[in-house]
Amino acid sequence: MDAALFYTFAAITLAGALATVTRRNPVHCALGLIFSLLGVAGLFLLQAAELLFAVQILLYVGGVMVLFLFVIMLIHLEQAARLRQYSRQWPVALAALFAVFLEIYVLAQSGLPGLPPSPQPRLNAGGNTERIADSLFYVYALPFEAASLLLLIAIVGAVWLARKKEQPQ
Amino acid sequence: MVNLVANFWWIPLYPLFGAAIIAFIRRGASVIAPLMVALSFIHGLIVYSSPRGGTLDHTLTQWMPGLPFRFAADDLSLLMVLIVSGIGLLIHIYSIGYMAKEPGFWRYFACLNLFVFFMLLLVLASNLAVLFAGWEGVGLASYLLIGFHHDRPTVNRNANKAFLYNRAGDAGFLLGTLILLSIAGNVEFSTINKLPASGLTLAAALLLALGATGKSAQLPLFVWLPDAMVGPTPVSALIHAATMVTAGIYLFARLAPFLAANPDAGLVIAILGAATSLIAATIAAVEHDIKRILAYSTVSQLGLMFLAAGLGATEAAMFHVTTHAFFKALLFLTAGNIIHALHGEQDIRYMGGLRDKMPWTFRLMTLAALSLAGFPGLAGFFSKDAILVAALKYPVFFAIALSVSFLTGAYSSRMLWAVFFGTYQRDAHEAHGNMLHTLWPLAIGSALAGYFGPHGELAWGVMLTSALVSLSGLYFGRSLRIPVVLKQLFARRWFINDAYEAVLVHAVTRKGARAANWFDSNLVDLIPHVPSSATTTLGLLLGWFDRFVVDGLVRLTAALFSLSSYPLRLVQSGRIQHYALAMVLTLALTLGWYLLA
Amino acid sequence: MSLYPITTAHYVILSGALLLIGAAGLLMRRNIIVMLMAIELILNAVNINLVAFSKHWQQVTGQVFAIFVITVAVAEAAVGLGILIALFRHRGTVIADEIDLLKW
Amino acid sequence: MQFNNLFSILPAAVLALFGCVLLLLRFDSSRPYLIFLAFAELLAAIGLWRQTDFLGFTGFRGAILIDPFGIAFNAICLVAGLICAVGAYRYMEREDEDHPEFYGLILLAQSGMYLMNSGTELITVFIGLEITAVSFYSLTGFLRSNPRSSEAALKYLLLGAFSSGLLLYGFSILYGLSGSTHYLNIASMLATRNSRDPLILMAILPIVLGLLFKIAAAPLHMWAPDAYEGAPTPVTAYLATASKAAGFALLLRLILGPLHDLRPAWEGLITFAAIASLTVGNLAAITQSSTKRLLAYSSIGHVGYILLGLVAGNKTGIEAMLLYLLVYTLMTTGAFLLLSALDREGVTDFRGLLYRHPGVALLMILLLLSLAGLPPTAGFVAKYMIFLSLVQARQYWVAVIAALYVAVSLYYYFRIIREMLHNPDDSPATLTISTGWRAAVGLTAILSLGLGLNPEPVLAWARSALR
Repeated sequence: MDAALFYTFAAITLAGALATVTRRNPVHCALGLIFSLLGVAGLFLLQAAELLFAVQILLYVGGVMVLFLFVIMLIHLEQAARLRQYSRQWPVALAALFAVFLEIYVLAQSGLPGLPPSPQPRLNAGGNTERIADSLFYVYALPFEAASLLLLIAIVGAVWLARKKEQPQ
Repeated sequence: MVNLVANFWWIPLYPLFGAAIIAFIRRGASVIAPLMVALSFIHGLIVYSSPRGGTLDHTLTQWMPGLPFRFAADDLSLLMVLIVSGIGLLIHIYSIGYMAKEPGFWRYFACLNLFVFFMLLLVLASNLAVLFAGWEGVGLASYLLIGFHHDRPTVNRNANKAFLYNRAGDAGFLLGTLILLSIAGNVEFSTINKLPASGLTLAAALLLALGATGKSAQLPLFVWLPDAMVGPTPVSALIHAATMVTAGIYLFARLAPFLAANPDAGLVIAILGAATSLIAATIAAVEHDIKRILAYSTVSQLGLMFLAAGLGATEAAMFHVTTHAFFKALLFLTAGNIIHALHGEQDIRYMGGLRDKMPWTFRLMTLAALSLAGFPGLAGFFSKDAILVAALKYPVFFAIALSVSFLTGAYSSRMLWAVFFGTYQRDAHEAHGNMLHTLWPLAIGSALAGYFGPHGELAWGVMLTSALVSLSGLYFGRSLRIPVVLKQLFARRWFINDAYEAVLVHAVTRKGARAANWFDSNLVDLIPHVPSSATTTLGLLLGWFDRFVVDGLVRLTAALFSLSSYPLRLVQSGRIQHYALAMVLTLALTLGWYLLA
Repeated sequence: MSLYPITTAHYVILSGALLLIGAAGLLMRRNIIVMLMAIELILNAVNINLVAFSKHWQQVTGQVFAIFVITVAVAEAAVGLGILIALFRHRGTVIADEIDLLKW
Repeated sequence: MQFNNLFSILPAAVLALFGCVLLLLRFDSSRPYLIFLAFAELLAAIGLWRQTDFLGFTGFRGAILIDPFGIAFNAICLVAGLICAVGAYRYMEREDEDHPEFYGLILLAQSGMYLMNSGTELITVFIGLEITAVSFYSLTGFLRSNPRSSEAALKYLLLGAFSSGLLLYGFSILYGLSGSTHYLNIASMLATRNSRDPLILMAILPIVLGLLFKIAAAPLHMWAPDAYEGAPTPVTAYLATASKAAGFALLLRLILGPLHDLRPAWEGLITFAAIASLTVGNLAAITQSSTKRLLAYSSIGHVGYILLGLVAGNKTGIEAMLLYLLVYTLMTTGAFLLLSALDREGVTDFRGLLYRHPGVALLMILLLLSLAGLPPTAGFVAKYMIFLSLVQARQYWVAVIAALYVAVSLYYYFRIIREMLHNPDDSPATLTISTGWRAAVGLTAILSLGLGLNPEPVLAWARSALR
């Protein structure tokens, strides 16, 4: 059962990713990305990361994708869609990525010594969300606060950059 | 009353203040600049003549680990102080007249003062690091002064060339210093001179020698000096004859015990010096540009000093540094008078007959040239003699030194004949004022400095040989002028300027002419021509080698650097995805490298 | 490696595949919006890894890390789209290789 | 415990707080912002200084470590931020973009750098890195009406996000290998692994590459010349120094900490990057016609020198890196700020500067001499220490190559000096100079000389930072 679900979600993820990378129309690309993100969300659920599953769907699929679609609507992309979609370097790029892939494959072949053995299962003892909350507010309180700062900066930056410069009266 | 002797480290500071003040107020340079150098000279004289009792030293600050910013003064460095500030003073005064009409008068003097500061810093250093600070500084000042007339076309290129050559040497110097530092923990001269010899010290000595070849214009880095002659003539006299170029020899003298402990390095230095000396002398014998003749002559004399220093005779080398400073500065300054009088003409073929027009210049230059050639009794004779004595142990070196001595006489007299005798071609007038008065001290030095040198037991045999060789050089030098051929060369002067191959062709032509005349000439007449024509040809060949091979290599290197700049820039295409691809390629290549390694 | 049972290694391989697809999108697509999406794919690949390791170690640190990665992805996307709008206003294009005022 | 936690991030908290407040303020002139910013930096500096009494303390369960190393790097970033902001305001007024956001983002970026410098936990340093990076994306594109500025920001963002992705991928594998994000735990878990382990390679290579990107080392330098050229010049100064220093801090903390025993896995890459940076930086700078781009390439060359300290790998080498970073920060902020006063950026626009503005020209000459590494400037001291460490580590060939590139670098620095000595042409570039600018550039130039004449204080500082 787990395996079937894994392969299903993995297929959705990869297919969505491929669609993102290959579709001509940016809206289709965005839809492909949504599929891919949903697939990843499914994988999270499969690994008992319930909170992350929710975050992925709400934040990513809900928030980021809307942002993307919004910009796509803002910028008229009809001309862009009619242009050549791939940069001229695509054969080199593919070759390079394929080389990376091969190298990783060879690395794996040379004997993946693997990870240290897994400890006793106690992942979600006391509930996933509670444990994450514990960890987030106790161990990772500093990055948590810092992340809010990061979002503030992102907002300030995005607003500043996207806004038109006021013309002096 | 301040203790001037204990505060000997003030000596370099006067010209530094001078440079700063001139750069700041931009007027009064003709008073401030010489005054400041005069203060250095007086201070140096006071310290030199006072009883000191060993080496003075003064630590300004602890600079870096193992590197205090320390000054030291002993007889050797004070002698250099006197040479630098004394000759520097004369040349400052001379420059007031020479540069009077130049725009950027104050800039010239600021740079000149700056140079004197760095040179004094160099000679008063107590360790290699402080010496290096001065070493780099004189290179910088020299660069600025060579490029003084930056609006002339070749000037920038030549200034850059001088700079690059010096830097190539400096890289060696720096590495040598670092090796010594890593061995000894500091680079005080006193420490280095006590280091036991090892493979690393040998390497360090060779690297330092490389640095010295850059600064002192020796093989393989000697070709910048003739090109540096595009700078104002007083600059050539001060920097490229009397002071900066002797920094390499000064370094060897400082490190004499260290070199003695690493005799292989000394031998390399001697070989380089001997080879340079011979090559440069032969080139000087065929040059036509008066400043370039003097430049090659300087290279040749520096080669002799290298030879002596390499063989351990640092006293002889320093003696020659001293006498050379006098007569070469005098030669350059008199040449400057001539160039000034002829409105910038530097080609000796366009001079001639100036004896009557410029009588004092004629007398002074003759004195200097005779001293250079080693005319018995003049300063150059004694110092060259000391070098010959030092070279006596090695027959090859002795023979080379003798040949150089002969050639020196030959090109000196050739130059004198070409400039002062023969037909009078141009209107000229004698120099006056500062440009003449400042020459007197130099003339006295050129004549008499030899009697104050370090005299060991007199080697009469060597002295006699040397005198004979010099005199014969002087005598035969006149016959280096071959009127028929020279007229041909006049006709096609532009040809030489453009490509030296043409000159080679002329050399062949000249040989042809010589062959035709062979039977007409009687044997007695011919004999002196054999060595001279052989030398001429050799000189031309070496000149060709210099211009096309050595110079070509340098240009090639420079061009390669510039050229390699373009592909590196072209990779920077401005396209985001090319950049991202470069990142991925790096990842792929590093992964692959680790897989294969 | 067998297809079954599913181990951490499977997730790592899936993550690698997603990473490479994302990188391919970044390197090949000329449309900057799609390039930004490709970056989202790369960050998601990282998240797959993190959650799989979290499962492997039976502790939630990896999931916490993943939350931070999502935050970062959001921040980068927001600023990236802001810059894109500014650029589009000047140049009227979102094609990556037409944006090369700065080069050499 | 609670006291410890807050205290351990006090400077960052101050900077972030003041940064946020700055965003809310509106004044008619930019001076109040500047005073505000300077006040924040001063408080942060006091906080840093107070921390010296609490060395070895950790905060937030090991996320932050108070040690001399972090304090030293924070000091560098602080100096860079203050100098750049103080020297910037007239430039921003000239570009008509003197808004509080600019100064706010400078402070916020610096709070991110604090986390990079002092963080000893993967998530913390990563968030710090992103805070810094996102602030810099915005700052780079700050001149909204200038297409070059926007383009620079876009390039920086896309490539920066990609490099962050690589870095994160490495982090995720590192986490997978050790099950923890704390350096100490990672170190103990990695202790049993050898450097040829595939997973180790898959973790270390992306991490090192991602960080090499942040410090703009070749061959991942390609964003740098473009971003440096397009960004507002004071931002370039800040980006080229503080951001780089923080990147080095992060790299060094990882490499000298958890990854130290895996030296074979990163040594080759670092050596390669160092030599490549020297080559690219110095050679490509030769033929540049824009001073800003020339300085950008030269800063890549300087990264090469700094990395050589890591190649040497001994104590002197690390000290030399720290010293070099400080000196480099002074020289580079000075040079870029000086450039920001000119309204044009070509090398030939410096022509005749010595005659028109002798003071400014002398400052520039000092800075360039120091950048070129001529004695007795601070640049020489820094290069000297690097060479010394290489010779001590018996890396003679690397030392030879590096020494040769010193000669090459002089060539292009002196081009600028020579231009300044030329007589002015018909249309000289005009200067806009403020008091703050004078103070900032003057300070950097004087320190570049003063630290060269008397480097003992900084040497002692570098030594003490690595106790």
